[in-house]
Amino acid sequence: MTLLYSVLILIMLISGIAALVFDKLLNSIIAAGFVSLMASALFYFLKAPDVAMTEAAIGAGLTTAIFVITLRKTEGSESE
Amino acid sequence: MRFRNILALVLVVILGFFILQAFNISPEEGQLVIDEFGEAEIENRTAKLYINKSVNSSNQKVVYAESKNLESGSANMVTSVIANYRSLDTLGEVTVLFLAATGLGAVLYSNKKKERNFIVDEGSLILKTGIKILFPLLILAGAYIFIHGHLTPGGGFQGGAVIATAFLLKFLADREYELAEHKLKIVEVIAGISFVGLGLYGLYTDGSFLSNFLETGTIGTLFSAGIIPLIYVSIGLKVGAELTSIISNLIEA
Amino acid sequence: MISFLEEWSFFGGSILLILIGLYGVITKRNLIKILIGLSLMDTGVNVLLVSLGYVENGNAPILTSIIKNNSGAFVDPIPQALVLTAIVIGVAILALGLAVTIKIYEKYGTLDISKIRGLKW
Amino acid sequence: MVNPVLIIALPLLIAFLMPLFNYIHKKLPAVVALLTAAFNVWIITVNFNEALFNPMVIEIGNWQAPFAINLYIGPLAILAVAVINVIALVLAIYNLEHDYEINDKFYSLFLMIIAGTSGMVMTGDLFNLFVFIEISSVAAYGLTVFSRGDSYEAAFKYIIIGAIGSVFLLMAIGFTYASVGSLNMAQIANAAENLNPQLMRIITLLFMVGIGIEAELFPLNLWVPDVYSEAPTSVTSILSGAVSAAGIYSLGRIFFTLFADPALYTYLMVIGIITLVIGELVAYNQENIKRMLAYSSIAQMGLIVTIISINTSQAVSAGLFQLVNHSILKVLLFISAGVLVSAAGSKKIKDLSGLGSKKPIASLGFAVGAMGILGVPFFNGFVSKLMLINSSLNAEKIIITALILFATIVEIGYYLKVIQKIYFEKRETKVFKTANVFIPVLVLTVFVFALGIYPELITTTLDKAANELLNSTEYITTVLGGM
Repeated sequence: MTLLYSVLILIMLISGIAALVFDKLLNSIIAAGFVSLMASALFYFLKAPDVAMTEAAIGAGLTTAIFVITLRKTEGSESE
Repeated sequence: MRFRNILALVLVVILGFFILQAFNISPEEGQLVIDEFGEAEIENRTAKLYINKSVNSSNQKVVYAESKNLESGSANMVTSVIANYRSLDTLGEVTVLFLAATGLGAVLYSNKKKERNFIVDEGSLILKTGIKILFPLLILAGAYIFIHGHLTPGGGFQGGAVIATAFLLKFLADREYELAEHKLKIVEVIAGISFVGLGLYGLYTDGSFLSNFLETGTIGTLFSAGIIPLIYVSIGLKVGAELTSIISNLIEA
Repeated sequence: MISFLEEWSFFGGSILLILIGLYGVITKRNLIKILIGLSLMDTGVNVLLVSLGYVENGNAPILTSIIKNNSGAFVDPIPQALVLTAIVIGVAILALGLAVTIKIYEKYGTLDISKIRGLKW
Repeated sequence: MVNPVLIIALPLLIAFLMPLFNYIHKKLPAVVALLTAAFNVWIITVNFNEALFNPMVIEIGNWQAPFAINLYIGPLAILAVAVINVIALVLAIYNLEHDYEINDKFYSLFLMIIAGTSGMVMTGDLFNLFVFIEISSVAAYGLTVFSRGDSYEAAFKYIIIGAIGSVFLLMAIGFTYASVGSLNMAQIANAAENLNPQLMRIITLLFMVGIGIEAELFPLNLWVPDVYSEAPTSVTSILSGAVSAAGIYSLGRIFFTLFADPALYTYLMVIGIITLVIGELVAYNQENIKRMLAYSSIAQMGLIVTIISINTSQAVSAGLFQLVNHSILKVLLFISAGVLVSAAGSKKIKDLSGLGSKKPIASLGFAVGAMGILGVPFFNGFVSKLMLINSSLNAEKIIITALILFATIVEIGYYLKVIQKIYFEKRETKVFKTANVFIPVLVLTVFVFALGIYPELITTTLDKAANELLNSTEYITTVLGGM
């Protein structure tokens, strides 16, 4: 089990770095959402189902959605 | 440019070492340090009282579906912390969300009726029909989550977020969709004042703001835990309404 | 080895995530990227807080028909309650930041802070 | 007795109801906000003596004191709340003359900044402090954008810096809880001597980053000049008069009541001195009057932190007096400067020439505020500056005395520059119409002279407040009570 946690955290960190490194903003946003998803899984393993639900619904779901909406509103800049 | 990145890296690394020190202290006898991972000493923490539901009463055994009239009759302990023991924090948090939605409305406010800048393409028939079926189910699921917040994982925030997601889907399916703003406002106002109103009623009857003035019933049943379900319903509606208004304001900006 | 991993993966990992986010906020030139960095920091601190309350072999803090009474070991419910609050506050601030971003874009036609007067540094 | 929790609860209720009031009549939100602020001031006057001599512990939710959230209302808290709410009342009067386009949103945010800052100083719980800090800063983010223009960039900067600070604050709170096992300030203060010193240093430095943003400490004050110069006048005033003051109060709570470690005061003093020197020097070179006042505000915060970190009861009470005076004077300065700026149609100091006869009230207000900050006799700033110098001499910190004198000289330089422009130069360009600020300026001027001529009005409260900060035993026993 411990190994599973460590792997999950490693994935989380890698996608966190990826979120900053990616050139295309949409990819960054998806990667950041993935970080939240991993965090949500970790919360589940840490015996925090309430937090896991919130992180999945708000952190991974709604945050990503509002980022994408903003991205569409500021479309022209993505290509620069 | 490059120089600044290196400087930032150095700063962040130093900061990291500084903070990580906190976990690597070898304490002298009797000194308090951060509990090691997996060995949080609940016995020495306030949490012990919350788990045993014995802040105002003496230590007791709590048995699911049997114990009656506990000081905070919620089977979900996180709920009892959020909506009862530390409900002022939660009221503050709902306020922060309300303020963010208000501020966002002020930022994006314009008195000119703008041409709508569509962020989505016209949805396909499958998407439209699917969401038409899904929408009421999602609203129902959200309501279920916050009504059962004191029994199962989940509660006002999660339920509210699910409701907001339902509206987000509606926006994605139908690009002409517009919210009835005044209805949203009414839900917001009612949910907000009912939370504060519950608190003020507690102040009026028990002399303490946000006190749990109802019978708490048998732990584990739907009608239990006093004002916790009421608070969670108002939180759920408030969070749902605020998140929906944030989404709709951003989409219509 | 395993115990080292266990102890450091949560505390160290979450603090690393905070630092990654902070590095992004400081160095990135794009407003949306800066806000992404901020959301990483939020996630990191949330993981940190929850792991501070973890008890090995403890139960999730919910009484059910299976875990019937409070005599067993439970994980600490308080950090979880705090994190719930922190998540919602975090998303509220992010939404506000994104709204301001949209307005800045309307004004300057760019998200690059080196081209925005008043945010240059 | 009226329960002081209403100071927080009532503005909340009204803020949630604002859309309804706005629907009934466009002017109603302003009136309701004024009434709420007045009601808050009334609650404070009713409770003032009680809090001064017999500190109150208000339990929230009927839970026994140290185990859930409680408010602690002693001399320090009641003094701070009184200052905040009086300022809010004055600004609510000022706002009556203004129309903010979307009134309900403006007044919701305005009321919440009052409730948030009041909560910050009254709360006895660490996480609750975080929540109130977030309430006041999110409200401030929202209010910053109300004047449009360049304010978006300022708001963005403020949001980013504020959000980073809140992450650090959360970390500090998490570490505290994981080691002490409680979030209640009295219990933490009680256990603090058993806390590992190295861990304590890490925790307090994290706290300093988190709260330093509100308290405008270097280098976390990068947002201050932009926000102060772009936000509407009443927002700038409340940020300078209430939010930064509440930041200092919470800083004091954490560094004196919670973690009283002498080694920390050295850090605090160094940071205070850096903030003071940089603030004064940059203020001297400003051409924009609002930015000048912003840097002056930063410098004053640095001065107050430096004095408080001397850690003698005389110094702390002098610092608190300076804080109270600064709140009153800066609000007066910002209100007057706001009028002068809109009369001249420019924020440049050189465009303010000759407004003295055209805008007599605002010019007089500015002059009174400036004299107060400089410490001219019969103004409140004189008394507090005298106390500052005395206390630093008594503590044998000659460097600090020298710094206070240096700061005063620089202040004379930049404030007199403005006064000379306003009064002793001729105006050639036209003057715009402005709002009437007679009542706010009058009220604040009365306070300035009242405290300047009869400092006895406040000295007992100050001494008691300083004593509360330096003696955490009383705080602990009052909250933990029968334990």
